[in-house]
Amino acid sequence: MNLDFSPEDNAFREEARAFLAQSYPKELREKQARGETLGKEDYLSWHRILAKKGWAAPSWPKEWGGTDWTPTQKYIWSEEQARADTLGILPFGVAMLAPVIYTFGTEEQKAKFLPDIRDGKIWWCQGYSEPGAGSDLASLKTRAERVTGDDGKEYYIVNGQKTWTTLGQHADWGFFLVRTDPDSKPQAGISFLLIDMKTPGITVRPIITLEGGHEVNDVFLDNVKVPVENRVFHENQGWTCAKALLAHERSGIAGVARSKRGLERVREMASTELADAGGALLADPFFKRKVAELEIDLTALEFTELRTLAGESSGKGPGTESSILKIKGTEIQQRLQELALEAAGHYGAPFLGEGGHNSGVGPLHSIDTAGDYFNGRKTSIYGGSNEIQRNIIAKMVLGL
Amino acid sequence: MNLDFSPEDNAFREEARAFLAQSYPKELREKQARGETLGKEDYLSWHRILAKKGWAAPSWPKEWGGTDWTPTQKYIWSEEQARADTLGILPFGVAMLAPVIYTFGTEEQKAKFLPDIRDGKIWWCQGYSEPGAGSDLASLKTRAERVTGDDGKEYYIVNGQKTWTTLGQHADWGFFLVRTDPDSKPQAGISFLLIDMKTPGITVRPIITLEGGHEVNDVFLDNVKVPVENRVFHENQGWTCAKALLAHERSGIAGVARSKRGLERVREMASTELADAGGALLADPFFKRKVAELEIDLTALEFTELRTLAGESSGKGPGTESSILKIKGTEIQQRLQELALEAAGHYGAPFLGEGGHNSGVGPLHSIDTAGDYFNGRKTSIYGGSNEIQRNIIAKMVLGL
Amino acid sequence: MDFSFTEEQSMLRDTVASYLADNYSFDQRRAALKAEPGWRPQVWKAFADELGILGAAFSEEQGGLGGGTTDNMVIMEELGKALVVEPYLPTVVIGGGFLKHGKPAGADELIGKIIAGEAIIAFAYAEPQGRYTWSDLKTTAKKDGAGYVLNGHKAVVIGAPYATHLIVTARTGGGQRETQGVSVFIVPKDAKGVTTRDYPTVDGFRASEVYFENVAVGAEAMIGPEGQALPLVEKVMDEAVAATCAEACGVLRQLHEGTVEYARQRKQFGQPISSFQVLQHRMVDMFIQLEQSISMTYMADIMLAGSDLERAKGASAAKVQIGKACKFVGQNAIQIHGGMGMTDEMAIGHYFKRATMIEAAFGSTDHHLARYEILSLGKVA
Amino acid sequence: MDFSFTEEQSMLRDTVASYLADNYSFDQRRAALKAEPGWRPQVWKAFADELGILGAAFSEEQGGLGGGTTDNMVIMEELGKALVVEPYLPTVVIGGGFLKHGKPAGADELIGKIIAGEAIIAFAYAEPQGRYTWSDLKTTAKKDGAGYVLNGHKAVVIGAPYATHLIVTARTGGGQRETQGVSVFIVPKDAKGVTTRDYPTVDGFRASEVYFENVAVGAEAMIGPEGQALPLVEKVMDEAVAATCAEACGVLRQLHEGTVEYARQRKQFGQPISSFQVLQHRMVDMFIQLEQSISMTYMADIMLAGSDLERAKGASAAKVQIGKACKFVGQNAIQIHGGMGMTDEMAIGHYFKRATMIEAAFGSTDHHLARYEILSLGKVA
Repeated sequence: MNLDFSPEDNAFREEARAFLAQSYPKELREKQARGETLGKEDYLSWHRILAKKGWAAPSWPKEWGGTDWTPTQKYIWSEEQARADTLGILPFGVAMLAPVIYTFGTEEQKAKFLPDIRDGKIWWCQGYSEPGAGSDLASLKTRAERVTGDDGKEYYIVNGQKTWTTLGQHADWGFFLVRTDPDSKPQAGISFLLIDMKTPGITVRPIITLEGGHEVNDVFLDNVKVPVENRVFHENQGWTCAKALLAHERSGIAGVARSKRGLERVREMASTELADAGGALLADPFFKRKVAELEIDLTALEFTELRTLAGESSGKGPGTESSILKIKGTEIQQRLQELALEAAGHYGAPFLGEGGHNSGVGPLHSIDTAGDYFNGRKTSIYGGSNEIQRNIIAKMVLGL
Repeated sequence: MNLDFSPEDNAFREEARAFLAQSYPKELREKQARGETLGKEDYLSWHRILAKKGWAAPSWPKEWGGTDWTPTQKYIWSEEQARADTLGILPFGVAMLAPVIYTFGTEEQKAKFLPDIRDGKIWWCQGYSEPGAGSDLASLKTRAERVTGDDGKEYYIVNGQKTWTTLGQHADWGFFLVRTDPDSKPQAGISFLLIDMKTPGITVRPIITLEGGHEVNDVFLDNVKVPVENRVFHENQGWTCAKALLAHERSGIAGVARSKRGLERVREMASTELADAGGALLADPFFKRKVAELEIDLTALEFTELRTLAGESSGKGPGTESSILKIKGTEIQQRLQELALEAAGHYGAPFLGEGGHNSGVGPLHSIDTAGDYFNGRKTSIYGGSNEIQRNIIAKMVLGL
Repeated sequence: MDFSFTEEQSMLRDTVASYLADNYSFDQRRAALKAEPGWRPQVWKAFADELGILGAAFSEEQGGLGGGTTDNMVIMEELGKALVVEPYLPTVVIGGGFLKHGKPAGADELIGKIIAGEAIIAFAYAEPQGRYTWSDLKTTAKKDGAGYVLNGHKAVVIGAPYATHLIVTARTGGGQRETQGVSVFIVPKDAKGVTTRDYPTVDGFRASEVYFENVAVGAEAMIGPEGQALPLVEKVMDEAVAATCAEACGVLRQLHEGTVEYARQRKQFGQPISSFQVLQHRMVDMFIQLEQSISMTYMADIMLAGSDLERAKGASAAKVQIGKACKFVGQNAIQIHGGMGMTDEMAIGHYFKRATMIEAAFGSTDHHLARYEILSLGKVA
Repeated sequence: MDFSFTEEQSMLRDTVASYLADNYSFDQRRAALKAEPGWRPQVWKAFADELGILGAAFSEEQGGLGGGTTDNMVIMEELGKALVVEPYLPTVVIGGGFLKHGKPAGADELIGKIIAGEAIIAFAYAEPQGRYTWSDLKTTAKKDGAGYVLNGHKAVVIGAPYATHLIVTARTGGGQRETQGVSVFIVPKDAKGVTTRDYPTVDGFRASEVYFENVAVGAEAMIGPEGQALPLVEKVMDEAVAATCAEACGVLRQLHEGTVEYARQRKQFGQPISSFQVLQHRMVDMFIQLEQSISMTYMADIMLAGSDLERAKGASAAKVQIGKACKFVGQNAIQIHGGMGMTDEMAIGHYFKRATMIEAAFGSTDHHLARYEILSLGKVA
């Protein structure tokens, strides 16, 4: 039992660190420092650099561009990225859709989609949730009826509404769960379709979230015509794909490395903010204790994740470890946001909108602390709410 | 909106304080100070002094010995008792059984039992819970079959087992819920019987609780013959009595005055115990904060109780305010016990048994802190567990 | 002991509630906040003329209705229920408080204007470095002839964009954090040398950074004793805290009721989510927090009439309870609403934002815990 | 990175588990605790001879099996599962730790006796005034010729009634709370001038107040450097903390599994109480606490091999997690068991009592939080 890294691991760490130092775009770093809202190109530019290095999709099968890294190397890579405070690759294509395609897709689909996903050429969005469904995903109502087109080819005509589609405003393509057999049980009769977002009949409408941001969208589908060859896996068996995708959605959900960086930020912030008593806020016994308790809880989460990676944990079904990681990971993220808002004091209140970081109102580190806190409430709701995760553990692990 | 006391109230407070100072038995006070286990006579002696003063049963109807005090006077009386750190009158007779008798009993029953209850002449115990029933009281199985005796009189023959009978080892009489009609629904078919504990066929067996104390008992009933005139209210309608009794059981459950005294004790204890840093434990910022938070929560509980007394609260059914008071009251008592154990440090560990207060092991205030903490876990379990109380609020107040 | 409201107070509550029901829907509020000036002067005018509530807490000699802090509490709870942004708290509770207790020369005249809806006050007390220590002041007021000259920067002054007057704390002597040397001034917002940087707040108010550059005021601008005004500030602050607790009770009530209502209607896995025991108990715990908050608000109101110690302990204890309740009830209201709670369209998120800002208003939970500790347990035990 | 156990360690675990399953039932334990001497020397003998586990953590040169702290962890978790009172922790973990790291003259001989089950050690460190500050010592060791004379009173020395030797912290110089001047001695319990007042503890151990009155020891009784032994004490204490965390994992596992099992069988309102969602989620949270505790125990064990700072941070962080878990899991195990959990007859209450005592063992949760803070965040930030 040890945490020692092999010489190969250490060499890998050096390589990763040097690569990040050299290759991370300067303009992007500056935008991040100024707190600017990032656009589509910001995300894709970094994705393309990683693709060029061959590191855009480490977990994929080697033949499609995976790296065959050991769990330790993956751990090192996530640590180094957090240390360098880089953007992450958006999960929709690389982490969520691709495993479905390379597991369930046809050779044609693999060849058509995987390289573009890996290389950051197209932006994918997710068409899972529907209004009123929440964590009860299988209750979806969006209908896809099979027809033969005027061209003699087979199509699905899709009608319905999807919601909570993250960053859908930028999407080139989306993967959708649709109901192809309305008469069977909720989880049967679902198919998994890839849809070009430029197809006529698709409307993307912003949902403004409570902190004022535009991150998620409603997607309306009105007689959208989708070629049958864009269905992944068998008709009416899309739920199999959906489950596999959800399991991948939760991997990395613990966010340990990012939370470590977040904790550092709170410590920095609390070193300059003043406490009531006059000294640094971080010297205030109660603020300091909250930081210490968070740090300890984060260590517990980290070692639980490490045990999971090492296969030594008591999960008894797929996704059960990830339920613990999701619950504790999101709780820690939310506590970090609470602490930052608390540290901001009076300057948590201003709502400065776009360009707020150049407003000169309050210290830079206080800007948007309230917005981050408000927005962060979503993490215990989405991806299966934390209550649903507890239901999963109760059923799958405790057998209740 | 004010907390002002009228001149009459202030005069009453003076009277109560003087009476307590003069009349509380010195031997009893000394035994309490030494931490000795108190016996039957200790409780009854003080009960009898109160009865002589006419204050043993303030809430009863005036004709049977009630005092007609205003809610403010009752509040003052409970405050003064806690201030003087007196024993309470045991609730079984005065607070629990008597309201059932004066509400549902016959004139003969009132005349036979109420004066003795009031004057502390007999010790009552409760025969409600049964093994395996827990908070599901109505599932009781103890059977009472009606027979005509050799003397031509009507009797019930009672067979079954009761449990958690508090201080039953001292009891002269008990009030029992028994099933007189096994074929009806759980809450129907129950009758309420008064049983002389000297009746042949009754065995009282101690239950030792986890801290090593003997407070509760199993009571076995083996062909116990009970005259029909000892049934209160109609046959098969004992549940009506039971519910009324339970409502009274919860009155005063908040225990505000006693917890105030408990908080003082913790403060005293933490003023002499030393913190890691060397000063008084009460000067340790974190211990101090726990005391402060407890004090604030106790104030909230106090004012919620005062609002309830004043009728200004949002309870929508009988017992709903008392559910809040029970939950918060027991939580506060348990936190006080946690704090005392924490303050005791190493000296929380010794198990010194009877005479522990004279053992010289550790400071006097540390003796039994662990036992009190262990024993105190019962308060969130009995009288309808705190989970059941939340079910009650969900149903009765929130309409869920 | 008396926990009841007078007939006048009950009428006051009904008057405010019924006006807001008709004139302060979520959509009306939303539209007003998005437009300029970010509040509705006509609502304020209605408060003054139609409802006559701006004088509720002033004595009859001052032209008011003879009420006091309990009337403020009744009004603030109703304002909280509708998330009203119009400046009752800074104008009547705080401004009125300073004028009533500090009794400066022109007090009665200004109170008359407040009651008539003509004077609107913002309280400029916080400074960028000061956190919640009200005596931590870099703003100075230097004696200049009979008057004073003010210089300094006040942070996040709520309601300043629509105020006619600013009440300002400034140092006439003493070191930056000393309790001695604190004075209070009332300054017309259009005085020469006052500049502001205005912005909205996350909970829908408007606020400003306020800069004083050689702002000359007369001797009559001073409220309370020169250099000895900290006790006055504390007293008014405690009244503001109690009023904010009452507002919070209104906010918490809506958060709780809105959540129960939503949970009853929202179905998942084929049944209303209100049937899930975990959510039932969560809503029960929210309810208990609400009830405890109401109790503590009554307590704080009663204690405002007590000694300085009772008043301060009462206000801080209440603020601790309210701060915890705002966090617990607010977070769980969003959690139970799920994705819908995250949208700007639903009212619940706006109640959550206000509840969150109340946590820190006039001192965070930790600040008031520390203050309570010193008052109750002493600096060293 | 490696989180696996060696084959030897897995065998060790099985050996201990299977012996305890056969010889350490709840009833057997209960009977032994009620009788004198309050423990079972035959169990200890079996540990030494039959199982051979007392040497698991000693090097082969010392006559052991060549294991280390991880072996202690494996054994302690199993001892925790069965609530074993026999003194593995004070004898092997603490006594063995002092002998291994301090290397006093007779170390190897005494280690031999430990492995053979002939020497049993108790650690006399706490003092009535000292709480969890290990340098707060009134016990003195005065130089007397080549040796020392000990005087003082040690509080709640766990296992002292059945120990053959006492390891004692005492002051050879410095003021009462100074880090300098702390020395460590090993004293035969039957040395002249040693008296004890024995009693059981609430969790089934036996302990003593130990009094030293002019107890003369030779120079060879000293372990570690004179007056500079506090770092040695801290190191051994951290090993004791890590071992106690492992024991706690065993205790927590039983509390959790026992509760799940009970909830499945126990019916109320016509259904097993395990079907109530509130209790399901409670048991999930207990499970999460258990898993986090296991993770932190592994972490602490790994860090024991690191620098002094890593070791100390690791032990304190783990103890904080374990302390919180003991409280949460213990209290809820009793709550879910209801009245049955309150009885002395059921095992669950005894696990709860041990879990509660572990909360304070070798420093409370607050103590280790404070220690961690200083190590991680510095005294002043």
